[in-house]
Amino acid sequence: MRRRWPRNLAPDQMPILDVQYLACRRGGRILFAGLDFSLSKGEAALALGHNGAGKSSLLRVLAGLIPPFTGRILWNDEDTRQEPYDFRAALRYVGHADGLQTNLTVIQNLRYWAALYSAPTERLALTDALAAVGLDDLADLPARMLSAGQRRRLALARPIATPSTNAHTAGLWLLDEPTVALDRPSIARIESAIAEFRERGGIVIASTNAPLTLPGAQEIDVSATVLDLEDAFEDAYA
Amino acid sequence: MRRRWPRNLAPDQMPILDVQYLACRRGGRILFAGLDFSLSKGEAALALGHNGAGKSSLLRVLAGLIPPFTGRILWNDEDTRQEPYDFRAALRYVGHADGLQTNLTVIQNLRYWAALYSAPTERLALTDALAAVGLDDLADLPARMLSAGQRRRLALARPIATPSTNAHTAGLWLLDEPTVALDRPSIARIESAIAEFRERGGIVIASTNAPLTLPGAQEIDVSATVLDLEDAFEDAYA
Amino acid sequence: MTAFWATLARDLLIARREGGESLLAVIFFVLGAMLFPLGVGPEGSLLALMAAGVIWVMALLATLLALDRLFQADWRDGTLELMALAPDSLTLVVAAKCLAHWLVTGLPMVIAAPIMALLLNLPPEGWPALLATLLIGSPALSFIGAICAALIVGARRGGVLMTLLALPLYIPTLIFGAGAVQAAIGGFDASGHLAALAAITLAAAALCPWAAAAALRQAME
Amino acid sequence: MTAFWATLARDLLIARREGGESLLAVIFFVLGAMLFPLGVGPEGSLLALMAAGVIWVMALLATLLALDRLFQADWRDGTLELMALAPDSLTLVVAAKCLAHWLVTGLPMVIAAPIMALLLNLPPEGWPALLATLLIGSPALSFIGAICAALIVGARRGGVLMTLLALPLYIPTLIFGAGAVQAAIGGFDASGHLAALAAITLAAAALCPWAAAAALRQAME
Amino acid sequence: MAEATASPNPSGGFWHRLANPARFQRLSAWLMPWLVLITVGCFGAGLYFGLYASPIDYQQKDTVRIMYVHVPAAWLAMMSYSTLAISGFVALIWRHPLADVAGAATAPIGAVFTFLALFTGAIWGQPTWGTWWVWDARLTSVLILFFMFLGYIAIRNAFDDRARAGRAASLLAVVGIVILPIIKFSVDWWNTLHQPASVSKLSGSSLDPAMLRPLLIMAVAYMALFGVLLLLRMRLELTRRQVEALQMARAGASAS
Ligand code: HEM
Ligand SMILES: Nc1ncnc2c1ncn2[C@@H]1O[C@H](COP(=O)(O)OP(=O)(O)OP(=O)(O)O)[C@@H](O)[C@H]1O
Ligand SMILES: Nc1ncnc2c1ncn2[C@@H]1O[C@H](COP(=O)(O)OP(=O)(O)OP(=O)(O)O)[C@@H](O)[C@H]1O
Ligand SMILES: [Mg+2]
Ligand SMILES: [Mg+2]
Repeated sequence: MRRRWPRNLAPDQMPILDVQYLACRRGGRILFAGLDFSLSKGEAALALGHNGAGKSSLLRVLAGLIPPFTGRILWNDEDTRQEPYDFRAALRYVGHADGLQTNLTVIQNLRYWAALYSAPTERLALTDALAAVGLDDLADLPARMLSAGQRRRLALARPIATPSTNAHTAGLWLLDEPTVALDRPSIARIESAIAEFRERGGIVIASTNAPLTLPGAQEIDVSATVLDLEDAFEDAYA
Repeated sequence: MRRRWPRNLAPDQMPILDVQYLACRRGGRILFAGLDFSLSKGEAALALGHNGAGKSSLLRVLAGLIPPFTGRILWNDEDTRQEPYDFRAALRYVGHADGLQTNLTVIQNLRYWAALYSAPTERLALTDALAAVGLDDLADLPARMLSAGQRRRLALARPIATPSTNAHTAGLWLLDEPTVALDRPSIARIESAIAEFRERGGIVIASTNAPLTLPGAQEIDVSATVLDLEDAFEDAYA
Repeated sequence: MTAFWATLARDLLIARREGGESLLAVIFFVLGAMLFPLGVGPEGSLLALMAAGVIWVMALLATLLALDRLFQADWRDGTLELMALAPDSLTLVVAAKCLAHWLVTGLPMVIAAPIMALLLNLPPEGWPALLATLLIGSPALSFIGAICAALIVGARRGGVLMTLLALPLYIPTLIFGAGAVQAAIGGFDASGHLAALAAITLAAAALCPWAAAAALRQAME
Repeated sequence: MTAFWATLARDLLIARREGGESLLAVIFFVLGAMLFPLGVGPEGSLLALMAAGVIWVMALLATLLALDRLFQADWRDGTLELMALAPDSLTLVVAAKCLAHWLVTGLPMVIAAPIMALLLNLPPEGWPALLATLLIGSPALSFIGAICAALIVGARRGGVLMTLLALPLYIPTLIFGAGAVQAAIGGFDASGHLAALAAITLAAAALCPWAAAAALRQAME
Repeated sequence: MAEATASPNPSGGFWHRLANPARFQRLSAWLMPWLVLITVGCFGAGLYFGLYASPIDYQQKDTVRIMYVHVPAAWLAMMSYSTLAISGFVALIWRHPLADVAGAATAPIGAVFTFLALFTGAIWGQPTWGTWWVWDARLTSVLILFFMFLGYIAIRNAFDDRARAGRAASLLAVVGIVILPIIKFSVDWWNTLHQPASVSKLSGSSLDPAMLRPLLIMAVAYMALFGVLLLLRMRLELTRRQVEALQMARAGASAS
């Protein structure tokens, strides 16, 4: 059931991210198998599924934090496990954990991330990103004092503040439950930030149970794909 | 602006929980002030407000974890700070933190809570509570292996498993963002559990940004109440 | 009272689940003591002179090492709030945690003491005194430490405060403990020291849980 | 390379923000050593014999104490994932963290060493050797420890593993370090020991960050 | 670190073919009886020559006979650790499932042999040196080796994710290899109470042949024993993993 892509498409139709026959195994269990989809410039996908289906795991596999059990992930036709560097330059991952250092101020946290992903670290650039999630007036508060939703918003400021350093793509955002604990206005802000990113040709994959609207996003139902499990097994032990 | 309750009401109209002129101060800021509401048997309230408004803080004040800046909280006409014991016997608080010991199994966690709140600890009783949140078949999994939503559901099984030990009331649930990271079916389960609790005369106060429907719940807009701040101040320093 | 037994059972269960983690103290105790001959040099005579002191100091440090985890974990994951809001008094819960801590760290040290005595060739006259002092004195270390552990909950500079606060409080125990062993080796009567140790332990067991509980309530505001 | 400097700056900033926490090691170092006169008894002669060994052993234990926090915190709050997914190689980040760790724990110990030498009346001939060995040897402790800290990330029994894994790897450093001081006191030439120490440190600095980074990638799977 | 994808595809080569668990089970089943035979035989002969038919040392008297238990135990202790390190290396680089199993199986055996070396050594030390224990470089380094085996076992049990535990443990074993030269040459680098190599010297052995023969026989016996135990434990481990895999698959079908 491998799908190959006809290489005679118009360049902006060509899939940037091509996921082939992906399976993930955790704690000795196959969570999903035979997952097969691809996204090209400006497209988005929503990972859906009940609690424990494997949405977070899917995003971790895509990010390269967990090796896939079977299958592969192509970025610009390169396997992301063989050549991770181009991919990482374009990849921005926001997991369940916000990754805040609670003893640093909001802007100090953001500044470190920016430096880590070799993005501009001037206060101006950073406050722009904070403004995009509505935290600009808390910039100098210790992260310890942030409320649940405020922490989440700071985490979401990271991809906004660190544009892809990979010349020929706007990059890929992997967002795990981005809108958890966010209030309506914040959700709206995030949605517009995502839209703006897709405008520039960025690709977004988000997992969510909370309300989040990504116009024209294809839906990946994680729980559905466990069906052809034997398939994955024999593939692994062939 | 103090409201006093006419004492000639029918007993089940009488307010069980009576919050008077409550104010909370954190990190040197007044979050809300002059908060004034009361709930009687089977009633519910929703704490609303933008991120950082002070919903979680309100619930912590009500639970008695943070002393109020001004005002007082009456439970059956007793100030909960003077006589906390009756109140605690009836109080069940579920905060942002799930309070799981990740090295214990799901049911071991629940059993400890049950023992701590002197509720029945037989496996049967516990699995009933787990079934109510749809975790019964994960009972013997280490909590470490739970997904975000599964953890949240386990935390919510706690009030269900530990009924009020206070003879004459069904108790009070304080739920901070109960539905965070939950999928639709789980949300439905929680809502029905709450409804059933209110049937028995329980009182529920929940804070939420996510979708949660409590029929006939009065809404407490935390962010709105900061207005009469001077009022609170002069009250405090009178 | 249920809260007491429930908490004791829980902490012991966790210790079993975490396997070695609970034995951290005793392994640190043994390995640490093993370092001295390497550092100081192998002459048996010199070792014999240091043995009692080294063993007791390592017991102190080992207890300290395990202590700062006593409430921190429960605080971070929110369990502490549940304990504080439970109908039974927090003091009972704290006492249970102290007892559990001693059972999984203090007791193994007492049991491991003979090995150390052998490795550091402590004179035979010292052996009974060593075991007695450790058995009587080590609970005090857990109880006194609990106060400090409670004080540092949520504090940003946990570990350092822990050390700063606890070590001074430990010094009397150390002096009487090591002193008793030295006395026994020197052929004197150590019963005085032992009595003092017992007094310290009893006082600690009576007062510390209450103080620690108070400190924890503060920590959660 | 930006990742290196950024991480170094960040960890130092955190250390400053956390104030004492970062000085935990050195305070443990001094206070711990102060216990020995109390435990062993105040005879200056005996202390002088033990001094070098005690100081070096306490340096080991103190380093160990702070180490298990090296990656655990970043792992729990998810920062480690961000580091691993950054374009620059994780090895650089790890090296930066090791360096920062040494700057906030190792270096203060070197500076505090004279105090300890005074307290434990180390013979004057030993002083230069003591400072030299600590300065040359302590970085090795941070680097070697980093491997163990990386190995135990996410483990159920963090602390115990840390001690059990690291101490054996520390022993050569200890032997050469304390040995050099003893030699200097005895009036022998300590340059051989110092050379060995330097070799250990260089090898550790070259290999450990790479190994630790590998271990961390494993940890996140 | 080579980030091979998780799906193992045996691509020819002896080791690869051996790495296939089923084939290994067959091979080991065939090998087992022979190894057992060698073990029993050599132990019989070795103990006979060692305890009866060999001269007593002119100064140590009969206590010298401890040598026939002590020395091979010490050798095996070191050999076990090299096995551990090698299997760890293979497990890390080529991700052979079998190498991981080998490591897991070796550690406890190594710990036992090390303990034996320590124990017999201590017993020997009492009459010859007049003390059970001295902090001499050789003795200390072996004690450290013992702790390293413990550390390996501990880290293997420290994670619920078997694969993760295996990788961490393998890495540890590889890093710890430095201990071996220290043990081996401790007697030459530092002046120790313990005597330097007299059997395993490059320039021929300096030991009375009448003592050398039984010693070598015992060495063979120990190695055969090591082989037997290793194969047994590996087969056990493999079977257990297969069972667990089946259980997990079933759990996966039911859970969530
Ligand atoms: C706990 C105490 C001891 C330990 C840990 C120990 C350890 C070892 C080790 C690791 C070896 C192998 C050396 C090599 O292969 O190069 C060895 C060999 C040997 N040991 Fe011991 N030993 C101990 C006590 C003793 C004692 C008390 C004696 C007798 C006085 C002794 C006599 C020997 C001899 C004769 C060899 C063979 C050396 C050779 O020819 O290679 N050992 N021991
Ligand atoms: N560290 C782990 N080890 C073993 N199994 C795990 C681990 N983490 C998660 N799992 C299992 O993997 C499954 C999927 O977890 P995951 O977090 O991907 O679910 P999810 O779709 O994100 O759920 P949620 O919507 O609650 O976040 C869960 O059933 C869980 O039991
Ligand atoms: N530990 C603290 N110390 C000082 N100030 C704090 C602390 N925790 C929270 N705050 C402040 O209190 C305010 C309210 O926090 P709280 O968590 O109650 O908000 P919330 O309404 O729950 O927001 P959310 O919807 O994001 O959970 C926040 O603005 C925050 O800055
Ligand atoms: Mg998830
Ligand atoms: Mg909140």
